[in-house]
Amino acid sequence: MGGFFSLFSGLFGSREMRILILGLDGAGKTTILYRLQVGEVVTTIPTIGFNVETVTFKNLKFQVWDLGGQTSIRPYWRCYYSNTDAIIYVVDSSDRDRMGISKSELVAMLEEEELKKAILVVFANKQDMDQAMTPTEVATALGLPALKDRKWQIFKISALKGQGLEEAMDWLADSLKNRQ
Amino acid sequence: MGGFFSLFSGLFGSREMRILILGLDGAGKTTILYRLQVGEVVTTIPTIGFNVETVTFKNLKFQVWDLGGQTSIRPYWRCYYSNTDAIIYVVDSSDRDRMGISKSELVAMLEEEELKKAILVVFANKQDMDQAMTPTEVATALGLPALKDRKWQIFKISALKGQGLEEAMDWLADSLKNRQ
Amino acid sequence: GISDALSEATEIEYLRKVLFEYMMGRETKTMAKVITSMLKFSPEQAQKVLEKEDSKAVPWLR
Amino acid sequence: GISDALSEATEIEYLRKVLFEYMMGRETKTMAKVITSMLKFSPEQAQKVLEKEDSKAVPWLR
Ligand SMILES: Nc1nc2c(ncn2[C@@H]2O[C@H](COP(=O)(O)OP(=O)(O)OP(=O)(O)O)[C@@H](O)[C@H]2O)c(=O)[nH]1
Ligand SMILES: Nc1nc2c(ncn2[C@@H]2O[C@H](COP(=O)(O)OP(=O)(O)OP(=O)(O)O)[C@@H](O)[C@H]2O)c(=O)[nH]1
Ligand SMILES: [Mg+2]
Ligand SMILES: [Mg+2]
Repeated sequence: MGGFFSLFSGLFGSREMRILILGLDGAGKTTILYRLQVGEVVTTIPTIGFNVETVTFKNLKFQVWDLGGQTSIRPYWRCYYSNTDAIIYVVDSSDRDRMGISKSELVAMLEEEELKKAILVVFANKQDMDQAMTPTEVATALGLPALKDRKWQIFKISALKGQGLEEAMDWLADSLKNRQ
Repeated sequence: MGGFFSLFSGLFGSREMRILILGLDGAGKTTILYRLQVGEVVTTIPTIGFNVETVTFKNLKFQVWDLGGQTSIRPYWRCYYSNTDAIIYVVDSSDRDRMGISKSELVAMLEEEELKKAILVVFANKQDMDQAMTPTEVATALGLPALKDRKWQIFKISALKGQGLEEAMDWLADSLKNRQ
Repeated sequence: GISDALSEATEIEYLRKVLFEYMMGRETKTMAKVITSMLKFSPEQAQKVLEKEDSKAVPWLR
Repeated sequence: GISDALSEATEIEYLRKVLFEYMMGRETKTMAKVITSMLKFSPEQAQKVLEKEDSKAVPWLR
């Protein structure tokens, strides 16, 4: 199966957009990064460090950073915030127990000055699972409706099935274009 | 009191000689480095890392590295060996208990390929102390007489009193010149 | 050694990865921020390191 | 954090010092050897780092 996003190594289009994929460990960030880049589900191991790939979509070139989400390395997410255009925040919608932790991390992140202008896309991931919370439930649990001065949207995603990704990236690309 | 070695910041003379000052913690390495550089006894704290200074003597320019000697950081001495012209090995002549450890470190060091051509000057330091071993005793304890294929000399030193340093540096400068 | 002494094996592995990228010259300013945070550089030292990174980025202004 | 987890406070302080010098661009090859040893880089990674240092030393040959 071919990817609907393609990788170009040459420089082209306007300036490269910097996107961070954040979220708790096991949320599906690495799975999503490679789903976006190569259009396939790859086998992942927990990310101790980061993966960074170039993804081009709708004539926008994205430099996409997928940062490891384990507790002990989460404090270093902030070192990557500078010049970030958008955050893809990934939630395991079936992980009800840790929805509160996911919210705290999100709240702390959005308070950072360097991310003041960053667009927020929340991926309510693992929608293929029976016990998954709906995107609306996830949005409420994360406190998204209360957000001020932030362009955000939530999407119903299954990285495993490939569901919802194109729509989400469409919205992100449009939002980034309109912002300029 | 003025130093008998002077510091020049400009480039001059032939290529800069690389000298390492090694020896167990507390042997007096840092005291010696600054005695050589500024001609005075400075107050030291244990060196966690290194000090590096430029010392000019007899028209030879030395880049002198004083490496911390504590047990846990001794294994990293070897990272500094490349391109070393001479080793100043400093022994606390009053520290009879650790003469064996000092010997093992010296032996291990001299086995290193990168130091094969390095000249060895041993400073039997702290000769001002009552219980100090004589240079001959120190030489024997370190196994110096058995050394093969190595230009070496031992000197009776008190960094505190300034005793023996000029003579030792004289010998070192001459040896380095003759070697070339 | 450091690795033995570290209870947080994840952190040492993370540091190694970030250092490797730094040393290979990749996004060095970001990596420098991680390194100086992880190793708790003093604010003065961290600032010097970051200023150095800025000067690297625009060599003609050095 | 790493510092808390380290029983060998001397080692972490030493690493910090060496890293600072490395990041400030001083005798980077020597510092790189210390860093890769202390953090137990794999032989392949250490070699890559040292080769990178050699290429820095003679930029006109890069
Ligand atoms: N059922 C289901 N599983 C998924 C989905 N997306 C990812 N996973 C699985 O979730 C597990 C963790 O995925 P990763 O992509 O490694 O998670 P991560 O967010 O990168 O985790 P860290 O690197 O530790 O921060 C893997 O077993 C994935 O196959 C999904 O949409 N549905
Ligand atoms: N009596 C006497 N004391 C000395 C002499 N040389 C150095 N000392 C003292 O020995 C102590 C240790 O000296 P340093 O120069 O710090 O030792 P070092 O070898 O650099 O130690 P590390 O940095 O831990 O490796 C200090 O208190 C010095 O003043 C000497 O010739 N005689
Ligand atoms: Mg991952
Ligand atoms: Mg010292």
